[in-house]
Amino acid sequence: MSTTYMLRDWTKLRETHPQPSPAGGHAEYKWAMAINLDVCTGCNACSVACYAENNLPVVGKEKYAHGQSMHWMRIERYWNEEDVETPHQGAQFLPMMCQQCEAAPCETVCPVGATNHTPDGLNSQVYNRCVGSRYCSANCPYKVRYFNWYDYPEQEMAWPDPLPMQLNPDLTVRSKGVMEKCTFCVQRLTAAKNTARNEGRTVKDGEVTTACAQACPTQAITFGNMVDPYSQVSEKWRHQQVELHKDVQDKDKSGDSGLRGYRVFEELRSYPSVMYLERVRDTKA
Amino acid sequence: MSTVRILGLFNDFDAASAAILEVREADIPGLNFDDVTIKSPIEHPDVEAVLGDRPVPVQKYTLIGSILGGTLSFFLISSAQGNFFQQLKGGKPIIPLPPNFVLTYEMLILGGVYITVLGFLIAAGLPARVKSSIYTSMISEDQIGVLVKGSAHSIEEVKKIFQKHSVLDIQEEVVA
Amino acid sequence: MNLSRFLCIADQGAARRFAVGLLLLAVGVFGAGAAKADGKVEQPIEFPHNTHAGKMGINCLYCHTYARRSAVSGIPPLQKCMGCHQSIESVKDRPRIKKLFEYWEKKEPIPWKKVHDLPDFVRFSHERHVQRFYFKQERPIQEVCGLCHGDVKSMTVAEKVQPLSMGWCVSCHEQDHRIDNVSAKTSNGPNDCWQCHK
Amino acid sequence: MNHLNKEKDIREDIAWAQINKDVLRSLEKPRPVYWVLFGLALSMFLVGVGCEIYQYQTGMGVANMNNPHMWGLYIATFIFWIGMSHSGTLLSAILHLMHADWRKPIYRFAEAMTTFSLMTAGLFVMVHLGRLWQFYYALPYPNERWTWPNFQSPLLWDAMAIFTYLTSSIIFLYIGAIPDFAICRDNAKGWRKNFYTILALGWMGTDRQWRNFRITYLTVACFLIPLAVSVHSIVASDFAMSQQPGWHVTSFPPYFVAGALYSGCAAIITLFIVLRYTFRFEEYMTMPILDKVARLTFAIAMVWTYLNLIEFASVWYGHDSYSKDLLIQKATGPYAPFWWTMIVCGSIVPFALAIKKFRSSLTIMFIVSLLLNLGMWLERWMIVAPTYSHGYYPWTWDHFQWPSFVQWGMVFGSFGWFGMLFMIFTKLVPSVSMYEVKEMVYHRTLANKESREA
Amino acid sequence: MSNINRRDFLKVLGWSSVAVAVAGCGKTSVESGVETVMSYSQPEDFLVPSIGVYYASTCTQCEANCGVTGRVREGRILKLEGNPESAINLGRLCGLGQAAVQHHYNPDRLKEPLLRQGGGLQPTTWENATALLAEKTGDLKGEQFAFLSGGLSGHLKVLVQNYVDSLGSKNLYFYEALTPAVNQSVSQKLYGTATPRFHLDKAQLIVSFGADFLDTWVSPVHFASQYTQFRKATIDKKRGTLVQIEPRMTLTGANADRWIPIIPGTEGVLALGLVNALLKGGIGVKSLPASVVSAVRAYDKERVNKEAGVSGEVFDKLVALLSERSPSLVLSGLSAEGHAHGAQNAAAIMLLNVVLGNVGKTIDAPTRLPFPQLAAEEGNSVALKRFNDSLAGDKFKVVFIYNANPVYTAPAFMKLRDNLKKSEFKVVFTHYLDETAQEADLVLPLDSALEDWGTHVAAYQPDSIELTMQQPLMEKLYPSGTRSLGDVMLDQLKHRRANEYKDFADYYAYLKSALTRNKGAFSGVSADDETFWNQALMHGVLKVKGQEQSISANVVNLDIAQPAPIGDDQYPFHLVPTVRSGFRDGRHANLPWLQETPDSLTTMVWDSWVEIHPKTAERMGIKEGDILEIASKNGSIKTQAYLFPGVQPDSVAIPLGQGHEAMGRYAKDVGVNPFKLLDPVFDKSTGELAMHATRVKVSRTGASVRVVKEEGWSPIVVNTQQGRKLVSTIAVDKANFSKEV
Repeated sequence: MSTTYMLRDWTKLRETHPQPSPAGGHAEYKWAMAINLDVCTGCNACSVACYAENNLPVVGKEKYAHGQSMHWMRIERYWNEEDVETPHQGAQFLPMMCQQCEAAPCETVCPVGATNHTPDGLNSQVYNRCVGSRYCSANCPYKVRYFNWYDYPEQEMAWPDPLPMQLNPDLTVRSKGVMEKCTFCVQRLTAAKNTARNEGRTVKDGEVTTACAQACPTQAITFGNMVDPYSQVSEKWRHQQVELHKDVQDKDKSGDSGLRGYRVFEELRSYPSVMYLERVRDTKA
Repeated sequence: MSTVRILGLFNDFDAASAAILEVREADIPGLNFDDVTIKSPIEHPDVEAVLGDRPVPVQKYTLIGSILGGTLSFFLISSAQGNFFQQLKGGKPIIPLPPNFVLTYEMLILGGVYITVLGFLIAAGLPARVKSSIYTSMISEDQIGVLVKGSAHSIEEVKKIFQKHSVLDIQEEVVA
Repeated sequence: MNLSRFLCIADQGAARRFAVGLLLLAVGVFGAGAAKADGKVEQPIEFPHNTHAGKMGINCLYCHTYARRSAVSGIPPLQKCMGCHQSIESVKDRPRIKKLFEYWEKKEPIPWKKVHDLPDFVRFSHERHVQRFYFKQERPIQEVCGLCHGDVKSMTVAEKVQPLSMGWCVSCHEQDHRIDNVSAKTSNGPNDCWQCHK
Repeated sequence: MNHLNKEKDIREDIAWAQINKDVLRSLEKPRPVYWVLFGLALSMFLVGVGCEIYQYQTGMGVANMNNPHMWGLYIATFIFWIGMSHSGTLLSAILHLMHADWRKPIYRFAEAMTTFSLMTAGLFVMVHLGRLWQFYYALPYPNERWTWPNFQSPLLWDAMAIFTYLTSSIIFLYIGAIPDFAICRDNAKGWRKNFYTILALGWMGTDRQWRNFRITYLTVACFLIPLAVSVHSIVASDFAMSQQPGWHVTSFPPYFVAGALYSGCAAIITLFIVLRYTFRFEEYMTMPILDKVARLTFAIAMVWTYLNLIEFASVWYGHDSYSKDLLIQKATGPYAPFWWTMIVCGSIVPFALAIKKFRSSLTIMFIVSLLLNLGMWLERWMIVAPTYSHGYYPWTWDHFQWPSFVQWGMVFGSFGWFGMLFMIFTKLVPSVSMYEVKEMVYHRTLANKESREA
Repeated sequence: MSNINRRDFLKVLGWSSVAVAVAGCGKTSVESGVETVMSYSQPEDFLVPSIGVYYASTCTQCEANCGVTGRVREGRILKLEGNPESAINLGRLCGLGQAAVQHHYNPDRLKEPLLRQGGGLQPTTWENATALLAEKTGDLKGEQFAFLSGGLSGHLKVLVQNYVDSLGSKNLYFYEALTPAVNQSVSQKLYGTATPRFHLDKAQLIVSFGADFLDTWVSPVHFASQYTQFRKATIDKKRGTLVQIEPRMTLTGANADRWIPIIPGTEGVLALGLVNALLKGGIGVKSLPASVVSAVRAYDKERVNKEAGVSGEVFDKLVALLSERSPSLVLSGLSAEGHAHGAQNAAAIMLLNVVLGNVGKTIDAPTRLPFPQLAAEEGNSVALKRFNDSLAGDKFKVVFIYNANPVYTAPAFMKLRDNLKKSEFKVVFTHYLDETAQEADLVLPLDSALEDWGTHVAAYQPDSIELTMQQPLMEKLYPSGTRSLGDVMLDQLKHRRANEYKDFADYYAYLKSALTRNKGAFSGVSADDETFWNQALMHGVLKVKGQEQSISANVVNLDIAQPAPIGDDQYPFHLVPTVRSGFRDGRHANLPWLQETPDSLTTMVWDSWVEIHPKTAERMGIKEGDILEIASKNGSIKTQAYLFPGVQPDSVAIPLGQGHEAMGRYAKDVGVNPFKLLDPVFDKSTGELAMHATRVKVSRTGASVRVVKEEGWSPIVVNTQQGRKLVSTIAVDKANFSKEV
């Protein structure tokens, strides 16, 4: 019925995104995150939790050496430029996963439309639609998309019996030649949404969370729905004065506000859904 | 009274066109000048002049083709994008104009080319069967042929004219 | 019908406007491909739906009890069958029932074959559909189940009557359905890829 | 037009019958050396096929791509072959409209080159896919899934543009060859007779046919020129439309087009020399023509160099620190040797074409043309690879990734495939357009006559 | 759910009837009648296919004993989450805990008992095995029997203890390689309790001498949650500041506001230096007796600078911090206590708490557990030494080993492998054919932690004492192949003390009655036994009514004297064996997820490496990936170099846990085992093996490899952000926390 859709909803179909509203113009859900880098210790619990939840294959040393690892959630460790000699201020850890951009560079370039912006404000990756052109990853500024270079269920490393019994039936094991990435544990979100719909309501704050957020020992990761103004994540974003639909935040224009909220590569205008809170260091120490 | 077709072979365009010119001026009864045709190994706009102007409809097809290709593709693509799924992509509109114009442009050319060629085949009457009696491989080599159709006695006249212009060879064929 | 479906066009009129050249051809080919649904399936026990759902008029949800609270409708456990059949003397000697009892003795589940199989990457929730069309819209259960499973009460072993192809799902999702049997509000099924693809 | 050199593009006194004879000779039973070369090409192609089978079975990993190196030689070589195709159009279409009649003896094989290199490029799109068996998802046809490809993706524009370009240039090639097929028909025997009879569509050279033929040929030519430009602009937008440093460059489309014509002309020189040698076409593929092509190539080379410099300058003086960072990497990092080779081959070597003495030496021209193509291939690789190894995100930088034998094997194979097609072509289609050479001779005789009379 | 019998529940969940879908999205077309539908014969009505149910249990991956809940679906345990009801981890779970499912489903688990016959280990039945146990221990003299166990608590400990007693043996050894035993003995002396409670959340300043409390120390997940509070700035509390002092940067060090590298073994010197400086500043003078005050006089800034290599400026900053920020907390960790003078080090460090008056503020006493027999035995390395010495003396005929892999973890100089051969019947209770099991005469495969019953009392109790329940999260994978140690012990005890144990059908019954009998001891439980039991299983946590104690410091006769530093020209480098949170002492090295998870600081995977400071490397001409030979007096290993700024320039660090010769496909032949290098140095007061007192020399072998790491592959050796704004840092005084929630 496309033609009718086209003619009827022409104006709607011509709208750009995100729209200037806290939830970027999403009606029911806008899943987002806030990650406090001051308490993120870089312990990798989130990463392992992600392996457990999302059926990520273990690729083994040889493939890892070729940069073909499959961790959707990776912990990056950087050193201070100034004291690389002896890192007096410790290391800098950054949990990096798909930023679920509101205007994702990966989406426009996919030839088959396997990756889209969902009504819930996620960057969906439809595994079966993917033909493996890898254009999305080529265009991803964060390089958080992971390609199935091999047929991992066939690889000796990944799932020898009885390890397959651990696999989560709520999502597929991706086959060879498919692009995959962090989904904000969409299988959990869908389940929660279904329950909520049965009860004729929307998902409550804290009712559902991602595997990484749930595992994080220091609770550095906050996950929630930005449409709900009272959800933890909305409050964090609001208090940090980070606005979803802006590529330059007002607080940054007006000099040092001392607020810690920022988004990685904001200037690329991809409008990520993950806000990081700056790591703090005591200069007196 | 039977109609006859003859093909006169000439060595060069000068001879050929001279012959045609004379046939034209002679204005022989029972002979329609439009039935005079030149067969030659190469393109010859200058020579064709002597035949007077004859229609070339190809470019009409071209016009139709490109218009069809352009509009249809734009319409199809936009409505395909606006389907039930209508997924947002990269913050761009679901029906983004620049890409659609790019594709429209390509399809315009596609339509144009295809239909033009179709037009060519129709206009040039191809594919056709090669009648050996009034065709010779010499034409595809270096000789120019003049094909005339007319009543038997008018053809006689034409023959005379051809001889006058040192025709190399004349092939004849009776059509009903 | 097929034509307009596969050209994704509103009405036959528009379809005709569109039905040009290659498209028509393609429609023919793929339309045919989609419409086809495969036939009977060999089951360990030839379960007579016509008797249970048809003659007895048992509510589908009585046996497929999970359908209203889980993604999968679930095959009734042996227990369920025995619940009744232990006390139905009249049919005890039928070969099918004998088989049933054998399984029961061995306490091993019957290896039923899947009839309505979906690819592994599809997340279909019986729960949501039953909740919406049965509990909210209060339509008769056999009609609701029938939307996808066909007129089961006229079958013995269940057969696949619908293509269960993506296009077929969407053909229903994109229609407006009343949210319940009281209000006039309508909404169509989700069009979010991730709702069904996992 | 020959004020530069006294030598003539072609002898006017050459008999038309002779032209037929000379050209048709090239279609006759091939010499043993032909079969040797053909066997070579075939085996090269088979190497590629072997690699593809291995990759298809095992997964893209065997090509030793990784995160971030998502694309490798496949895309680079794809662009290379697309580029190749453009010169054919240049010669046959653009020069046709400009009435540069010296193109006539050589445009036919250039056209063929266009077609075949497009076919080769197509292969690379395919082998590049992670799930080749699902490639039809990318085709816009009504299907039982009710889904359409993403028309926003430059890759899809590519697909459509290339499809248009390929089919159009095949048609163009064919239309242009109909009169010659007629000639073949009139001279051939045995199966070839029937073969050409079908191809010739019963062409009899009547004025009606010629009239429509002329217009059609002209119209299609007009279509082809903007098409060719758009095709490579679109290939360029695969990169320019993306957001990556080193790719997101406004000047890419013209840059790519120039590069395309450049590599194409170089390839023409190569094939010109090969054909002239193998089929003894000295009469038709004359040195003056080669000279013209060479000068044309030089001009384009300079355009390409200019655009290159523009890009560097705009990056260097621009605000995009990431791109600048990348540019420095290209010149100093692990890719530096290739990058500099590209600069040398692309911008320094062509100066050989400016020197008359070199232009008149087949050997030198041959070597130069090969060097130019090497440079152009490297150019494509240097566009694709460094951006991955040194993109936005330092965490994933990988300066040491190297394509595996699978990738090299397929690049190697593609040349075999191209060679194979071209050799088949030379035996089935007259690689010099006979009727147009006749026209050339005819018109020049007229011209001379007039000039004598005047 | 409280009213169902867990064991029947497990019976009906035949996972064997569940088809596991490993099929990916390659499968696009489906046809009817191919796959079989999963169906049950007699399911419980709460059991709904495709809906996961959560069951509480206890994590046994490390001694912290966090509470977990396991997601069970279609009879399979899929994932572990933290149990919110446990005060230890408050619903959180570390990577090591997450990976427990891979112990359960590990492809290399033993599926049947093995008996040594004609040199090799041959499969045998449990019947033979148990019979053999009874036979071998039948008329055995007590002193001829020894039981070497890993850390143990709860009712299993009781059973083991009773079993050993029933043999009239005193030789029950609790061995763990990496416990803070020295610290505990010192704090026993100083505070009167071995495991005081720390309140990181209350502290304004934490100065930690190598205590890696965020990753590997005592109860990491709990400390992590406290750390969050500690870091948080609120109206009544500033953001806490963390200073970490250690020879090799631990994860805690990586998160410190100030990380101070120190020469191994000189922590005490620095500590006393600080004490001295503080006293000079008039802080805590009256808290110390004159003897101590005079004793610390000798430790001034210069000496600290000279011996500990801590610059005066850093020292002053530290003094300033300590005097300003209160309450503070000073912790002593493994790198401080792992020396011949480890006790003195620890004492000197803890003395700081006394001086700063932290005792009672950020440090207080734990609740006393009413059932000492259930209390945790954390184990120590003295046990191993004693065990090994007796073996060497050929004292033991029969040896049981459980939950320990001494052949792997014992230093080379102990020659434990050879000594073990001397005992004639060695029984190893294990899950895998590890190094020790390979030496055994009888290998008895145990249920995985997710198949077994049990109770645990964590050694470190953050809150009122918890007894945590361990229950099966799914049916046994190998019902006939594996057993619970509890059942085995019970079975043996039935032979020896029939009258005591005859009433218990099995371990489950024993546990149930043991708990229900004393249910009065737990707070907030209902009267009825069944309900109590089901509640206990449902919540997974039982709060024990224990009595609170007060804490006080007693510094008299606290030995804080620091020895003079001894150089060693032949072995110039200090060896720092670092603990990886994933592998600990190597018992988890066969978990693929943990192997694949990059080491947090080096980002290395699937291997061992030696960390060497870039400056030192430059001096010695070492590049990343060069294969180095690390040689101590007791052996040498070869491994790849990783240039690591976070290591003290005179030290090299090698992570523990790799270098297994056995233990399955994921662990075998991966990396090297630094345990083997250790010098025979023991802490003087406790006799603990001094882990950080080994001296080594480093030499290049000429070979070189490309290291396999996660961090970017660029010529830039030290990985920085390259000017991009990825991790942004703000100074605390610039930051505006007022708006934060």
